[in-house]
Amino acid sequence: MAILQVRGVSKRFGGLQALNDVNLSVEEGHVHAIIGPNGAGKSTLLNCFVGKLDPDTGTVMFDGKSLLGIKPYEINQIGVSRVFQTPEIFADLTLLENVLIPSFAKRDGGFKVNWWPRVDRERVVRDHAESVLEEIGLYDKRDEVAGSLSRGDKRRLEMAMCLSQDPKLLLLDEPTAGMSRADTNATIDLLKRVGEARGITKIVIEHDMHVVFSLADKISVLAQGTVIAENTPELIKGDPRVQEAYLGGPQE
Amino acid sequence: MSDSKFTVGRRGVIKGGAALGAGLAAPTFFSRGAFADDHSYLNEPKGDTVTLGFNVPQTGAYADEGADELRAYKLAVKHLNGEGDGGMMNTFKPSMLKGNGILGKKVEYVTGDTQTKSDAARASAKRMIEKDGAVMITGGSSSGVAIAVQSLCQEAGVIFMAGLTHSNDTTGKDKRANGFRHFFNGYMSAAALAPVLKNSYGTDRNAYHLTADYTWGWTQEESIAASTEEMGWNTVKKVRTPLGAGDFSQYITPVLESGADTLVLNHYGKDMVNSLTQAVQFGLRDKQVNGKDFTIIVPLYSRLMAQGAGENVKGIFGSTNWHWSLSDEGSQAFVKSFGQEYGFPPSQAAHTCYVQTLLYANACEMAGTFAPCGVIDALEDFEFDGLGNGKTLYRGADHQCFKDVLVVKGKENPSSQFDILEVVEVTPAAQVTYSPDHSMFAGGELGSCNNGA
Amino acid sequence: MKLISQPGPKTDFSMLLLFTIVVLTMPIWLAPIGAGYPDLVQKFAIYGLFATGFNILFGLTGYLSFGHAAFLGVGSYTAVWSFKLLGMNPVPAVLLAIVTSAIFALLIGYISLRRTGIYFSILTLAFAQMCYQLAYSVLTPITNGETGLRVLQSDPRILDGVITSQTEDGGPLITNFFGIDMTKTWETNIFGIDVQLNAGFYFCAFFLILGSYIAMRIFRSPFGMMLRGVKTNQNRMNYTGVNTRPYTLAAFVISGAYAGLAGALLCVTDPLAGAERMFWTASGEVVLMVILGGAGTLMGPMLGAGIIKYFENILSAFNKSTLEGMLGFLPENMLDGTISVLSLFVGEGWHLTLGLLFMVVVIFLPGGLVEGAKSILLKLTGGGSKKSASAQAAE
Amino acid sequence: MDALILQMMNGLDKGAAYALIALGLTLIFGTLGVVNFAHGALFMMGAFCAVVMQKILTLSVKVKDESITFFDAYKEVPYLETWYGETGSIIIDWAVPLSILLTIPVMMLVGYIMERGLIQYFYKRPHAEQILVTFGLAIVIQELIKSMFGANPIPTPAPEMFSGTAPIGSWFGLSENIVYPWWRIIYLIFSLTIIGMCFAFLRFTTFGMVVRAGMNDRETVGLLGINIEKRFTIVFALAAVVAGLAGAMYTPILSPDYHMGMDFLVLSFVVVVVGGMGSLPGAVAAGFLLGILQSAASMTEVKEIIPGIDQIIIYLVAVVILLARPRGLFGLKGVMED
Repeated sequence: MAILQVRGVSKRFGGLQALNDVNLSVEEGHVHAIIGPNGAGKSTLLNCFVGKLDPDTGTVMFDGKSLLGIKPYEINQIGVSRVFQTPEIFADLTLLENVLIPSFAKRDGGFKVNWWPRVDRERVVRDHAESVLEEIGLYDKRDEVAGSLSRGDKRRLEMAMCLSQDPKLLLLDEPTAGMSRADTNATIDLLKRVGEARGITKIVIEHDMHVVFSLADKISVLAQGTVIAENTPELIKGDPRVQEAYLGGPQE
Repeated sequence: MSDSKFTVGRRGVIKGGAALGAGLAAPTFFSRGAFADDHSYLNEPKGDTVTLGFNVPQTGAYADEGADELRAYKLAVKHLNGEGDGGMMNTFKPSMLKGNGILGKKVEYVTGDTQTKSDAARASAKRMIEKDGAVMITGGSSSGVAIAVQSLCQEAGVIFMAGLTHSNDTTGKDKRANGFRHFFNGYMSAAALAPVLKNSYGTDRNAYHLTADYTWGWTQEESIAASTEEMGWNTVKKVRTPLGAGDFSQYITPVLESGADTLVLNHYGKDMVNSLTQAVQFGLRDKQVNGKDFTIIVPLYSRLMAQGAGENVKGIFGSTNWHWSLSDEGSQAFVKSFGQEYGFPPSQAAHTCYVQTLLYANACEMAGTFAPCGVIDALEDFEFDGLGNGKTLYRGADHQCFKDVLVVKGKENPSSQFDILEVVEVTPAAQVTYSPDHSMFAGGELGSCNNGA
Repeated sequence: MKLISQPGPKTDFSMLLLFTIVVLTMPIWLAPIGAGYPDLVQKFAIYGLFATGFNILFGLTGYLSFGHAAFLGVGSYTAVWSFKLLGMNPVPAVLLAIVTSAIFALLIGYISLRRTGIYFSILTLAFAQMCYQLAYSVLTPITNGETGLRVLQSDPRILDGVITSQTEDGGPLITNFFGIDMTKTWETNIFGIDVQLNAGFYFCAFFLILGSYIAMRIFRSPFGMMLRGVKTNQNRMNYTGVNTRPYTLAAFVISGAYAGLAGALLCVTDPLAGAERMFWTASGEVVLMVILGGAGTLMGPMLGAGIIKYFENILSAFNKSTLEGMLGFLPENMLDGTISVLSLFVGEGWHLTLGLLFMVVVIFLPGGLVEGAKSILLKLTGGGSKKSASAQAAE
Repeated sequence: MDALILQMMNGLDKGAAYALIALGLTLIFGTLGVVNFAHGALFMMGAFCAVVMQKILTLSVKVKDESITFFDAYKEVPYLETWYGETGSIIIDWAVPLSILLTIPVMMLVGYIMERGLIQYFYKRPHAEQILVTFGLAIVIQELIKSMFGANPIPTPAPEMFSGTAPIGSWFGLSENIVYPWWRIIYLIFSLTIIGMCFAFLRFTTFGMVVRAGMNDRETVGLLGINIEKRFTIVFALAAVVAGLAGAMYTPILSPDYHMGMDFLVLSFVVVVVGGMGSLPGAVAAGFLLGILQSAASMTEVKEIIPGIDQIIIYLVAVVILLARPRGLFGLKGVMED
């Protein structure tokens, strides 16, 4: 069953047609990669899923609900989490607090003046946050200030923050950008591991073909604002249209 | 915020408050005896000294005026303690002052900064009362502060001898039994100015008022408008200007074409300096309207502040409580001892503060006590002379001094840097006296004296 | 590596206990430095409360309001009107002041929080300045303008006859808490120190302790953590399912209510409300108090408030003769020189000292006094840390 | 009609002062990212440059007034007058315009010392700490001026030839009631010139281009390897000079006292923010806009409809503009929004 249905989405910025009649359907539990050359509209499309942008035309349905016209926090509350291209974390807070905040947001909703209980007495939420940190391998650093982490750890922390919310859909915007090969492989393993364990649907925007082909169940290729192909990795690899648009002609 | 826990918390506050109340209430029953107050009045001096509180602006726009007030106070303390040349103690009569302090106790003093803010002034006065044990508070250079401190002293139970305060309200609707004002007020300014203006400018004038938009400004505007209208002047318009406006151009230009031939500036301090300077810049002093020379009037002058307006004060009428160039015996004595001490002449603020201190000390001697109720009795309807404004009455009904008022004019050819104003008329006290229930002063209650014990 | 962790409930409890003792004994231990008299300890408590409340907004969310004095003023006016209409009991005055200032804060906050950073600061400043200007002039029928709003004998005070028999006609109008005059002071002598224990101070101290306790709960609660999240990364908060606007608005209203409470307490101890309480310098003062002590720390704002109020009331009162008394031990030839140098910094020069203090603290103790003291302590004990986490809640 | 023209003039004149102060402030905001609460103090120091110039020119022989024996009353006869007679008097009369010669180097030096000695250490510090340190500095400067010159305003008149009014009305064939003080006209022209010079400097010199680039994107400019530090110092000095000149030339309109900086501080912040952070044209436009609106709101016709409007108009306009336009009139995205 498709958890995310994108139908006829178009978006125009001034003279630039950023998205042109994009159709996309993401199956529940799948890892769906969106690839395409720079300027193909990948980030614009992602922004349409999280409430940052509203498309000019078209519909985006998630789990039977429209994602258009509602605020980012509301979209998150119905189960969509996002990992940014440059890690967006709470740099002044500890790692544990970084994970606690999304956990509380999941439990308490968009707004609650929950001023009486102490954070350290909220056993359930705390244990949950600690287990997520453990799972992601950052438990030992839980009392460090997040801003002092390495870039790779920051990215992993951000994933932990998203995972702590048990999202139905996880959006990853170039999760391995700027990482070393070793870190990239670790991230791939991580995504596989947690993804499989929880059955989270993921949409991955990625340049690194190695990552895409290791992770994706399905790939959509975006070029000039249009989906030119959507298929399994094996078939996409061999698709000449993709090679032309994306790789600039047949490879090897 | 509609969270339920929040409400519970707030209810908790109320409960807690009640509990604390019970806790606090308990000790009162037995504390009365334990901490019994053996003073018959607040801050009764026990040793061989008595402490006075000098509360003057040390920061802010009136800091220079405050500094001058403080100089006068120190001089008064010196004279009271029998040091120096005695100043006005030699001319003040009837006086019981002996130069051995007050009631044989050496006079000491504490100082504080009013910042020309009611809150700060009250905090400072409270410090003097609660910490330093002052029996009398004096000073200040604005009516807001004077009224605020006066009511504080009433509640606390000490005497307040007002410094520079010119609003009708200080001894009008905000008068207090424990407070006394030597300085004159808006009504008196108007009553003194009117005849002089009539002589100089005739009875056919159209006056335009620019008024500082707060109580002092309003009372002065009301007073001046009333007495000028009585002699036939027409009030064209009364415009309120915000305190500390700085640039008054937007209020001055409408004067140009209003048909008015007289501008009354109900401003004091910095506002006065700026509005006067700017009015002159707009050519008002050189203007001709209705065949008459345009004139500007500054009803309340202060020499210290007038310095800031420089040349612009020349020929402009106003009134003042006192001026150092007065030739009576008392003024001469004061100017002499102040001048020798500090090297320049005292301002009217300094004069008032000095005189107030002497008057207070003398009242204590008369009453034989520092107890406010005794002092008040002695000061009420006390008649005296030799303090620079001729025969003066401290009226019992409203605690206002009635004395001669000076009408002054900016001097055309000053002979020195202090020679800015010339006295054109000494209006006798009788002419500026009003009945205590005059409409501009009605509505207040003096209340009864408070000893604070 | 930087390790930080929130103190546990036990540490907090003993801190609070210690704090309560320190506050309640203020008239005793402050007496030797000349600050133990009722008015000043009241001011310490009241401005400490004001700063604590402001810190909930600024220290946690990072939103720098330059108009909180408006709520102080609103609280004061409400309290005096409550005295005038309902009677001299401080309880309804305090409650009404909290409600009114919270409503004001809700309105102003709702509008101002549509902007961030300096735009937010200027919006709050603009609202506060409008309140001040109007209260000073046009709204005089409500505020009594420059003179300030006072309780008059002729006011109805409908509850006074019911609850107490204290205010018979002509008696002084003193706030009265179920039979206890707020001006009531017990003078006693403890360990050779003359001590003044004042009812009004303990009334304020109760609210200070309560206010600090609530602030501490907020700091340690999920709500407080959310606010710190807003300060650190508002964008992330939005994508984390958190609706940030009501969070900041809640913080704004809470801090506004604290300010209103402080304003009411000013009138409980001294029933007069003046417009200048709302002037921008008053708003600036609380900002300075919080930054001086340490924004985001629990005790810092109170410390900052204490220092500024001490300077304003004690340092400004020093004059040549006080200095002579204090420096009497110096030899004659040094005395004059020392006094003339020192007198530049006290009395009318107290502003200069305050300005220098601000500069010295910021330059040498980044993060404020509390953070600075902690990092010095760390250095001394050898536990060196490279970075300071100024946002972290201290104590 | 006449009233409206005059109020326009008043508004322009006020606006000129606001714009000039705001210009320097927004330069410091935009390029250095520093919230400078000492900017009012710079304005005040400029005004006191005029006072100092006047004091220097009127160094005097003091002739004692013999009629007064209790204290030293004297009439001052300036050396310049004893030496050069009439010419000397004219030089003294021109003290305020001449003070520009003093203001520029003094304010440059003040700006240099302030930036090198203090501000440079605060570029990376939180805004709150910038506020505290610059506010502290402002108080210190203010107190020093007070201890030197006292608290009262000091008269600093314009030269005699500019002391009257210009018959603007008759020039344009309008009512003769329309007159305007020469000095205020000069101040308007002066500030327009300074504003023009600043814009030209920033637009047509390489230095200016780098600074403007820095206002748009500080990080990139830093990455280009341009010695941004030195430029920051110069920008700060420039801002100090502009503020100082605004103050010095304003003295005939507003007698300077030690507190005038604080009086202008809040207003200049409002102007800068209404104009939009980091925007020079915004600051100038907002200065004039607020000046004109303030004058218009002070007209009795307006005040009769809405009492007290003249007292709050500036803040009211600020609120309305900031709600309608999130970053003021021409604000740049991301400047001082965190």
